[in-house]
Amino acid sequence: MSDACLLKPDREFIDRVVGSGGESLKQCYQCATCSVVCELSPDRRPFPRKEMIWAQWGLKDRLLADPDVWLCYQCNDCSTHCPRGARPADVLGAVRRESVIHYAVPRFLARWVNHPKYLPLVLLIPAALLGLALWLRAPLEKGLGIAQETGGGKIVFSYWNMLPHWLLIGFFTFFSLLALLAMIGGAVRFWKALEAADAKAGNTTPAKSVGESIAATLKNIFTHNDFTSCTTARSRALSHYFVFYGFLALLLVAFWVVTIRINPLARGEFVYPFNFWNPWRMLANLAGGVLLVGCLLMIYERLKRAERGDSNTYFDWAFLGTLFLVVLTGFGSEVLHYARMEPHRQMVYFVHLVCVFGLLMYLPYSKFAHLVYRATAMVYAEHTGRKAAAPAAAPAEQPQGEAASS
Amino acid sequence: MSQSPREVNDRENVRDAMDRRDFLKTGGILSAGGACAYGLPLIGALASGAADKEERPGRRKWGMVIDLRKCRHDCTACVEACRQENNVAFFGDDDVENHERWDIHLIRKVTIRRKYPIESAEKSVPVLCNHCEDPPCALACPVAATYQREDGIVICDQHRCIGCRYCLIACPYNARYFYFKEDEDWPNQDRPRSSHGVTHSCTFCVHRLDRGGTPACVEKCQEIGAGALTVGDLNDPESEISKLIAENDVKAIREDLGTKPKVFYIGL
Amino acid sequence: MKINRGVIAVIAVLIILAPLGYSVLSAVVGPGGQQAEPFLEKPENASKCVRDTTYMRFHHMDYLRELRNDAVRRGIRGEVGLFSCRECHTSRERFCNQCHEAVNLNLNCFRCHYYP
Amino acid sequence: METNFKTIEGKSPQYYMLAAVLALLILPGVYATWVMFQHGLYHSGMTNRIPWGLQIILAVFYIGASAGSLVISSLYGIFGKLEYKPFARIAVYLALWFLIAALLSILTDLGRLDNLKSSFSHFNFLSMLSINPFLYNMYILICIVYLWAMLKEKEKAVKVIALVAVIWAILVHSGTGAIFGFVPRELYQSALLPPSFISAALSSGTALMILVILLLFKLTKRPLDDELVVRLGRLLGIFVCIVVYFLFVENSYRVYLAESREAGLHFLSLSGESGVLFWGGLVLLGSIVPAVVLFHPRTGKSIPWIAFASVLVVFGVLCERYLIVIPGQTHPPDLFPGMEIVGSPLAEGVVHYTISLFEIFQAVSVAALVGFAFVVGLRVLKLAPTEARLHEQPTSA
Repeated sequence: MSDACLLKPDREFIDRVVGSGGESLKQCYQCATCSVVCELSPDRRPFPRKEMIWAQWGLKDRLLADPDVWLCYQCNDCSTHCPRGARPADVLGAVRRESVIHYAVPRFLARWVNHPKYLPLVLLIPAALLGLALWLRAPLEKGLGIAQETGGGKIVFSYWNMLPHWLLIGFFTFFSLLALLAMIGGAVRFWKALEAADAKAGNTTPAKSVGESIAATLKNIFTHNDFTSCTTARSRALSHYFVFYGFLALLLVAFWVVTIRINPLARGEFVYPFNFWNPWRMLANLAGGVLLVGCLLMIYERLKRAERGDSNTYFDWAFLGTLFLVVLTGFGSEVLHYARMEPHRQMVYFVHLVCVFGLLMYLPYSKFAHLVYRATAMVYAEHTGRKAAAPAAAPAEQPQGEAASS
Repeated sequence: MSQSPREVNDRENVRDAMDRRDFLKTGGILSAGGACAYGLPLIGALASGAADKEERPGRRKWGMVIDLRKCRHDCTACVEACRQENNVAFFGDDDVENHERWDIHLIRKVTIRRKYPIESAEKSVPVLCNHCEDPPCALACPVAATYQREDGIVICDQHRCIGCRYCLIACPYNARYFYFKEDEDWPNQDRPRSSHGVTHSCTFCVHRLDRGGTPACVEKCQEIGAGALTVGDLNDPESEISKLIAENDVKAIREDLGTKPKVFYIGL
Repeated sequence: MKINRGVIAVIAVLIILAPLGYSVLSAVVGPGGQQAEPFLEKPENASKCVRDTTYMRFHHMDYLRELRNDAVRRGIRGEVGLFSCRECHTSRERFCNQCHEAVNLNLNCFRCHYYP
Repeated sequence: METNFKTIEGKSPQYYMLAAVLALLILPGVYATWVMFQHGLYHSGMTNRIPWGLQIILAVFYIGASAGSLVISSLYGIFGKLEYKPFARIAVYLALWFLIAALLSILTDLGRLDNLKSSFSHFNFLSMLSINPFLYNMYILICIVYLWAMLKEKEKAVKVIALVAVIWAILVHSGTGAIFGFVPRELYQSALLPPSFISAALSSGTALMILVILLLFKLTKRPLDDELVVRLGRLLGIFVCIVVYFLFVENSYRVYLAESREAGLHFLSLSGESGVLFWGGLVLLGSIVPAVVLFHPRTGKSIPWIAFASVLVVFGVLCERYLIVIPGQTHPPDLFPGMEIVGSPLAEGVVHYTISLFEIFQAVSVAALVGFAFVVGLRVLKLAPTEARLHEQPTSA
């Protein structure tokens, strides 16, 4: 192996991993049952055995620059078979949480989002920002000269008065761009860390071009091939499938609705609310239903896992809870719209906006960031041929790989 | 079997797996936040006059006196007039079987005969909503759609009625009717007709009374010369109805029920 | 029964892109998307409405609800009501329905109140 | 005696078949409600003289069954009888779903569902029908908390909530009785209605619980001690007698007093339709036969006989609900005492109520919904006990 290098264990890191779900980390005595049992671990660089030893010693830099942490889908095959009850799956989950916090661009925000103590603060930010936007609405409208003269009647509660569209679109587009930048920043830092680690380990022979590996990853994501290969968590793949496609469709519909005014294709139909039989609204209702079913299945599975002793950390519940709240308040405000119960609808819609803010703006800091980091890790794995070690490996296999998997 | 985490240090971001205390705390914060986000503006909206207030349109108390001596036996002029004025659903005499189930009779002519001790001559009595002073239907309505106005008229606000039909059960006079079926034709287009699913009963043609007119049945009865029906303000001693009640011995239907009806009959 | 996962993925993506296809098709093929700008017919015989137009545009629903509560609940029936709208704006098709159909807000007032 | 609860595995084809059939049976009711919401309630058998029909009868029956089954669960909760602990969870789960079924029956019966929002924003606190929904919704919450406490094995909490739940069940059912009792109609107006509703609730709840327990333990082939069912049967026998006693007292005073004799006779006389239902359906079939079967030494011990008696009791209580709701409307209010109404455009005299097809559809679909919820609940939650033993027996390993 490369020459001896000075190990810099980070004791505080161990505590954080132990604290957030990896309590049983210390019992692992490296029998590697987990790596053998795991369907997803590649033959040449098996995991999660090495991650366990790194976590025990607290080798933070290695763990955070290791794509295998993100190749695991936490299906708990390893935890169920581990003879010492060390539950490597939870340890990997905790390490993933640490890497999300580590790579987040403004790190304090990640720390806030991922700790229950800061929950009121985390919820207050969107509520305050939205409240501020509503409060500044009148002067802003006068300033921008688009104030609508409403003839002086006292408006108790009508939809467009409380949440005009131009305000919502401007507000959310601005903050989404911020989140997008933070997301890209995190991904780039993660990619560089991965390359640096591989360069140090000396195996820099890219198997595929980045473009090809991105295509392969997308195919893998859309068909959930990796996900379904885990045996114990068969139904987890199903619920993730629902949530994935439901969310994707809703994102597309939202994007279409937001950009409708500048969209050449929808010249005429920029009038809200869409007719019930408008294909866009039908797709949205269908996707909402699919997302709701997915969330319910996930919550049911998480409760089942809790019974089996696997740990559900705040990191998991916060994301799943926010997603579930978004779907509930979404359908709630639609039903209240049809029932024309005016004051109630505005309230549920306001809660809906706060949850959507929580989902999208905190994307790079919460568990939702798995969208970014897992995709990056998969592209990197394809890129460096980490998973390509099929048994009938082509002769171009490096000898060093053979030794490791025997 | 799981070894408890070493109490190395309790820096706040070390121990954050969800245990029961955290769960209750987050649950508490979430529900409190949700309640405020939901409750405060709602209370503001309701307080700012969204709820309707019943002012007093001048203290009147409408009542009716029916003089059975003048009421002609088989004449149904008042029923026709009422049907024309208020678009009352009438499903015709052709299908007798259904006709009796869905017809609405805001005012109906009931012929009665004394049974005990000997049978007396038949008498035709117009029966309508008595606009009781203490109405059991208004007491029963869960959403206060059927209610008593300041001027004593008991009316069903069909915009608010949910169609539970509890007022039909509570009325001891069979004076409240439910639109099981909608009537297609629309005789009086200035007046709304009722959709299926709501209750309807005689309102003393309140749209005319509010504008100083007289109910359609009273007007029609004067027109054909009988003049058996008179409507007036019971609080005003000089009004014609007060004089009639003072001079004749009037009787209402089933006054013993304690609902204090306001439709009085001379010669019942 | 082992359904090929790729097939499901393709079907799902197709369903998601269906509305996009509909919009593209309707924009390209015909002026489907192009709705007529709601046209409110000006009454011939009268010039001035009960309230000024901007107030009516934004508050006719609150105004009508106040009138209704006054008439039904409090017995105050003034000169203005739904019937007075009918006198000047004679056709509902060219007045109320223009905007209400465009905004997909169906009215159930005219199930009971007559407005030709 | 440590009873542990296990979800049924629910993988067998019969299970799926049963769930599918129940789910399918929900559809006709939905269709009927949709048609009646769109076109008006004239499809139902109700008329202006009989505004409340089958749906209200069943709503009252479901509330009764819910209150009754909650009392069965309180045998363990309050009175601490450990041998009834296995039945406690099913009882509360069923109580919850019976009340949801009751609310559904009322909702499918409303004329203007789109105005339902006014029932959230405007209240008339004097109306019984406005107070009761508060009681029902609180009752649903209490049942959910009670179920949660039992599933999470919180013994102390179960004791407290059981007491609150039973008191609330009595309150709810007296409220339902008050809806009918506090109305100025001759055959409705009586202060005895709330307590007679409680007795009917107890008997229908116990009878239904016996049937459900027998069915459940037979289908899941889990051991059940016959002595437990026999004790429940004896309890049922007592409740049945109370039901008949209340109704008989309530109507005998009407026949006795001159002013309401006509109404009393309308109810009790064999010539009238309700008389036949009262004497034949409720008294004979619904009470005397089951009482004899339950208290007779030989048949009182055999399970099939007890099941037969329970079915009769359920039929009897259904008749009793019919007799509470319908005769009050078929008997005409006496507008002109001492006078005879010769002719009137409205059917003033005694009218007849026939149940229409759409109403049966709605009834079947609500019942199917409760069945479906129970079947699914058994699989998802830990409701069904592994076995129900009477005495302290070394539980087999």
